[in-house]
Amino acid sequence: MQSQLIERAKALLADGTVDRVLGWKAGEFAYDMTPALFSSAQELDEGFAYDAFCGANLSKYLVKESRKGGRVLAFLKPCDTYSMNQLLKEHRILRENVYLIGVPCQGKTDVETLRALGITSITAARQEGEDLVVETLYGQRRIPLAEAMAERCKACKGKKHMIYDERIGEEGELENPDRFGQVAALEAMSSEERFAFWRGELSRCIRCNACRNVCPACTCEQCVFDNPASGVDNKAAATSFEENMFHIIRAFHVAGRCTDCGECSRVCPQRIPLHLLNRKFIKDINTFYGEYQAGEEAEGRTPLTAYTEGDVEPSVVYTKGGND
Amino acid sequence: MQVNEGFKPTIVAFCCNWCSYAGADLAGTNRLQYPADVKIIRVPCSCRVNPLFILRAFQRGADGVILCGCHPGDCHYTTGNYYARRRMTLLFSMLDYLGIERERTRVEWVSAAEGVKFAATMNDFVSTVTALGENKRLEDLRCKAN
Amino acid sequence: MTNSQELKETLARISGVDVRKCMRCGKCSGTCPAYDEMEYHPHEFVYMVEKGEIEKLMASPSLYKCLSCFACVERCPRGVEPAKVVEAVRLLVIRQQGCNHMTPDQIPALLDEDLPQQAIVSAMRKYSK
Amino acid sequence: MQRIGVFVCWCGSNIAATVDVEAVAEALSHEPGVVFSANYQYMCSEAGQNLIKDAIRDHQLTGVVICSCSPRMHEQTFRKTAAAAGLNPYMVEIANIREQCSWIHKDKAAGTEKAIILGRAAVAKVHLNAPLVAGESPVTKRALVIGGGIAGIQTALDIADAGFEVDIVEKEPTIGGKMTQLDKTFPTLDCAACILTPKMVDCAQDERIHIYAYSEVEKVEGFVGNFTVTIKKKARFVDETKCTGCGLCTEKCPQKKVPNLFNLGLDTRRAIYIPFAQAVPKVATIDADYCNMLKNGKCGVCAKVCTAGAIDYKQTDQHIEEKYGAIVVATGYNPIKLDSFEEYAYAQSPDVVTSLEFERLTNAAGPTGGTLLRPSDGKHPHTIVFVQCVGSRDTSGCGKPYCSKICCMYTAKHAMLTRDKYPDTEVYVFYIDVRTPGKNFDEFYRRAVEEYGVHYIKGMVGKVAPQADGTLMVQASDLISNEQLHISADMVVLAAAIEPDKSARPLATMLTASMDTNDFFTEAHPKLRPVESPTAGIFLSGACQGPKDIPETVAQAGAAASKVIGLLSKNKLTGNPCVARSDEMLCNGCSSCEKVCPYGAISYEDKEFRMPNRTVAIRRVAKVNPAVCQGCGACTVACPSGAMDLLGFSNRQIMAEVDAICK
Repeated sequence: MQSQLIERAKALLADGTVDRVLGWKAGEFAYDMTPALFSSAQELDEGFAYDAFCGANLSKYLVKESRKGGRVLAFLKPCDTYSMNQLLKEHRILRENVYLIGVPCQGKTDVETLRALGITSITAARQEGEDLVVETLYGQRRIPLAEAMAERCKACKGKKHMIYDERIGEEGELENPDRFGQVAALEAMSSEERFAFWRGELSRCIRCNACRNVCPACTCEQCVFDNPASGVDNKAAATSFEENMFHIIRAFHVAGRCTDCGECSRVCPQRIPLHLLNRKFIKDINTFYGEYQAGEEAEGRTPLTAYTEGDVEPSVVYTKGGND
Repeated sequence: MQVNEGFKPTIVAFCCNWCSYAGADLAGTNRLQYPADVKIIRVPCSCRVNPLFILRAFQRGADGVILCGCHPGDCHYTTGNYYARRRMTLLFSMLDYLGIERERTRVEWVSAAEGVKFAATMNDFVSTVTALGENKRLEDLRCKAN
Repeated sequence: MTNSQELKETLARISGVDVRKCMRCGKCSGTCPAYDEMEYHPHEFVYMVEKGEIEKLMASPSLYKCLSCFACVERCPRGVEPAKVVEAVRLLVIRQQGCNHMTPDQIPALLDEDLPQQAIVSAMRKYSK
Repeated sequence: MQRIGVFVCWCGSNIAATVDVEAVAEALSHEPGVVFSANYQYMCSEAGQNLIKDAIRDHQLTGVVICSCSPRMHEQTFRKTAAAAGLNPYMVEIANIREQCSWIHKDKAAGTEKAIILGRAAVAKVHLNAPLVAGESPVTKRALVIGGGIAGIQTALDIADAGFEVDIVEKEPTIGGKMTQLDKTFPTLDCAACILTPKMVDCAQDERIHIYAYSEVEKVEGFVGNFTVTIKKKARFVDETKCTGCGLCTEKCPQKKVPNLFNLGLDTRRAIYIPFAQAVPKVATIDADYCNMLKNGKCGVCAKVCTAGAIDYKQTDQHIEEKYGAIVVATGYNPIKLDSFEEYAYAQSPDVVTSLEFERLTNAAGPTGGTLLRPSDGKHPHTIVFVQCVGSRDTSGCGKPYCSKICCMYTAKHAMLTRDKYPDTEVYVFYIDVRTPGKNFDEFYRRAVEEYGVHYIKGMVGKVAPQADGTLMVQASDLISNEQLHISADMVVLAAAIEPDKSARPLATMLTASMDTNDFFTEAHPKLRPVESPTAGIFLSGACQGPKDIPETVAQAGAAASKVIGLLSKNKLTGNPCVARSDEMLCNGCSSCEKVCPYGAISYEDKEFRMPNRTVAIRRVAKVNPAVCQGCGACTVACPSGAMDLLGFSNRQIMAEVDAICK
């Protein structure tokens, strides 16, 4: 697969369709695959990689890249195409300056998932059929892919690309995973238990801003938390309130726009399940206003910029006992 | 429900200029009593109320926040309260999900003619929040120290 | 609570009718095919229920003159449904005669093979309220 | 730092009885920035206002806080006071310590404490106030009236009379509307045509009035004072400038079997037609659905007989764009369809007619030449039953929940006129209530009963059954004698409910004017602004706002006209300065704000920004049109980056109030 991608990228560079390529390359270690730009065949040969660790969603990088002049090629996994569409809807990416290739994905793994399975000192990983073969300093390990997949890939929305200029591999199909099981479990708890749960999680937040910086919905020219004029600027959370507020506001700002790509939880160094905040909004939106999947379309209104006259009243939160 | 005798909650009420603020004025004109714990902030429309304002109020020590606007369909700006309704529904549900007592937040539609409803709503909200006691789950101790 | 009030509430529960919606246009009585047979006419049923004179209605043979054709229900401009009021008064009479509620677990004992399904369902609908 | 003055009003004892005004003034004098603090018996009095003005001058105040009654009461007063002393009026904030404090609390300590907090919040807000200047926009001195019935005609005449240009857009080939179809008008019984047609002629002859007949509004852009409207002039296949209205073509056209809609289909007309003799403009129109020439190219008779050469089979729809300062909606009403009232046998028997059809049957210009004849056999009817409230006050879903208002009076008129002309006819009126408020209205109804012997029966008709002998068996209840009646009638006349014209709903969307659930236009205030729509620059005339009879319609038409004249006589409009503003440095160009703006006030432009290292970036940023923005603030919350803010109610101002209250 990797060589196929490199060949196609080279061809598009050669015929002048694009002048640079956005893809992945290995970082310090084999498992920290990092987004990277390539502008020649040589660079592609030397560095471009596409393997089971290439989980990073490249769409957000196109916000800046598409404004730099020239045309950039980007490889998008099925779940990344939702973010792409959402960013197009918000006029954040100049469509004419990007060339999109949809690439297949069987689910990605990450080092934390493997570590939890007792696999360390990883040097490489590749997919072989239904298995993931991991090379380590202590030899080879073979695990079923379904087990090795990152948490978010276990709730994959499907292998269908929402947008692309060309696609490598077969057209995938939509899937309908149970994405809301964990949210429902939380909702079933008592208010006190939920409070204890979230305090336990959010109190670990170190405000590294990784979740915000990686989030494809967080592309503001200046974040309200960095803007002294906003009245809520807050570079580091000093109190439990500020820990809560940052995540509530961030989730609210991306509500209706979040495609549930799961990048926030993937990059969180403290392993806070941030996607459970976003999924709560998605679940509520689906329940209250009808099924909605951000990024399915590149046009139209998001649930928070739309309404119907018969919408539920906010009191639904008390009466339906929404969360318990 | 236990009633916290002597506890005086701090309650912020955001009222839209055209209906609810006028409803509050009418409650006053009719001399309808409700506790002095309620302090009203006038906004042009319920859709002006940013979730940030509500969180800010809790941060600074509010024990309850209520948003009042025109009845759906009667918005002075035609559609403002429809957006407010969605925003607040989702925000309140999220606060509840985080374990913040859901009774501390409320939305009520009060028309300019509903002075009685305004006073009744405030009386009810104050007693609900009083029973809950001080807001501790969403507080900023530094602000309370001041 | 007085007997009349109690009857009124029971009747409201059984019939599901809000008699206060009536604006006294008389279309029910204008439409009723059994009008001339009745001592109390459809509009009077509704009005007397509102006034609480339900016992008078229960004693009247008019109850059994209503054909349950539902023409009044169909044509009432306010959706008052007078025929349901009549039916509910009949049920009140039946209740007073001791033939009270029927619960689903009583049904198997009452079944026999020739009984039409529809009759069982109607009886259940009638006696379960 | 602002220099703030605080003025605490006693409002006689209204405030001072439960709020210690001196303590409030004293407490607030210690707030940061407060350089002057006073209390006075009546701040709104001339002396009170002078106190404020003097303090502004003497202490060089940059901000003013008035602790008094509701800002809804005196905000304007105090803003003017400040302006008179040279301070920007938007540097004034009111702390409402009467309606929302002294009047609702009995405990003086609690009231005083709350008043101090409210004052503190106002002081905190004023610190962040900035002088605001209202934007101005020019006014196009021309009005558009949509609908050419009596409402539209009267409005147009009144506006033109004041010297302004008016255009009337009417979807039918002639102006005149429903009133042209009526015979006599209550309660004076003068003939409708006699009082209406002179007004139609006035419209045609007034050089300031331009009539777009057989036309529709297709698109509306812009805002109060500056609307741009696209009008579709439908092809009538006759050159309006050449047609003399001689009517020869309408006699020679071989296609005779076209239902005559002016007579509600009670007779027929030709494919080329002039709706009625007094039509304005008096120009023929070809009905493309029936014209043989237009359908299959075989005929051309009208072109041959037309000496003016006005026939133009190739005519197409024209689109005209015009600018207006104000728009009046006068789209009127229609009787509802009676399909869901089978019990009245309207569809089965031609002798069951609606009241409007009855008007045509008694009108001298109608299908029977004014002699009342049964549609089925052309015989004179001897028993007529009128049924009121057919579909009115109906919450069952078949009709309309409201009272149609005009039916009681026109039914009394029909009954009276029938008895007057044909004393041998028995006339029954079945009613639920007879509602006749209005000058000489009840007297009129009583005359029908007392002088003309009309049988008014309290009760409703339950069933109308056509009989084999051609009569109609009417079964009804008589609630007073408590019996069921069976009347053998020759005709039944149904007073059908009226509803807004179907064109109103799409028009409301174009105008961003709001409607109620019945599709009547909503007025800006039900009592105090009854002829204005909440959308600035849109006015309401006639039955599009609610059921109305002719006198009321004409009164409202005049009122709408006077509002339009008031608007058009201004050279410039001063807007509300509390509008949204986008910080282009923060704007993402994401369009969230645009989607929630009810006024279309937000547009986008691609703007160049200087970036580090002497580079330039082009970004899409939002721009607010201050003349269109009404200041609701929906955009400010939709904006994820906080780029959008509302002047006068900024994020920081509201948060400052929150902080002051929660302190």
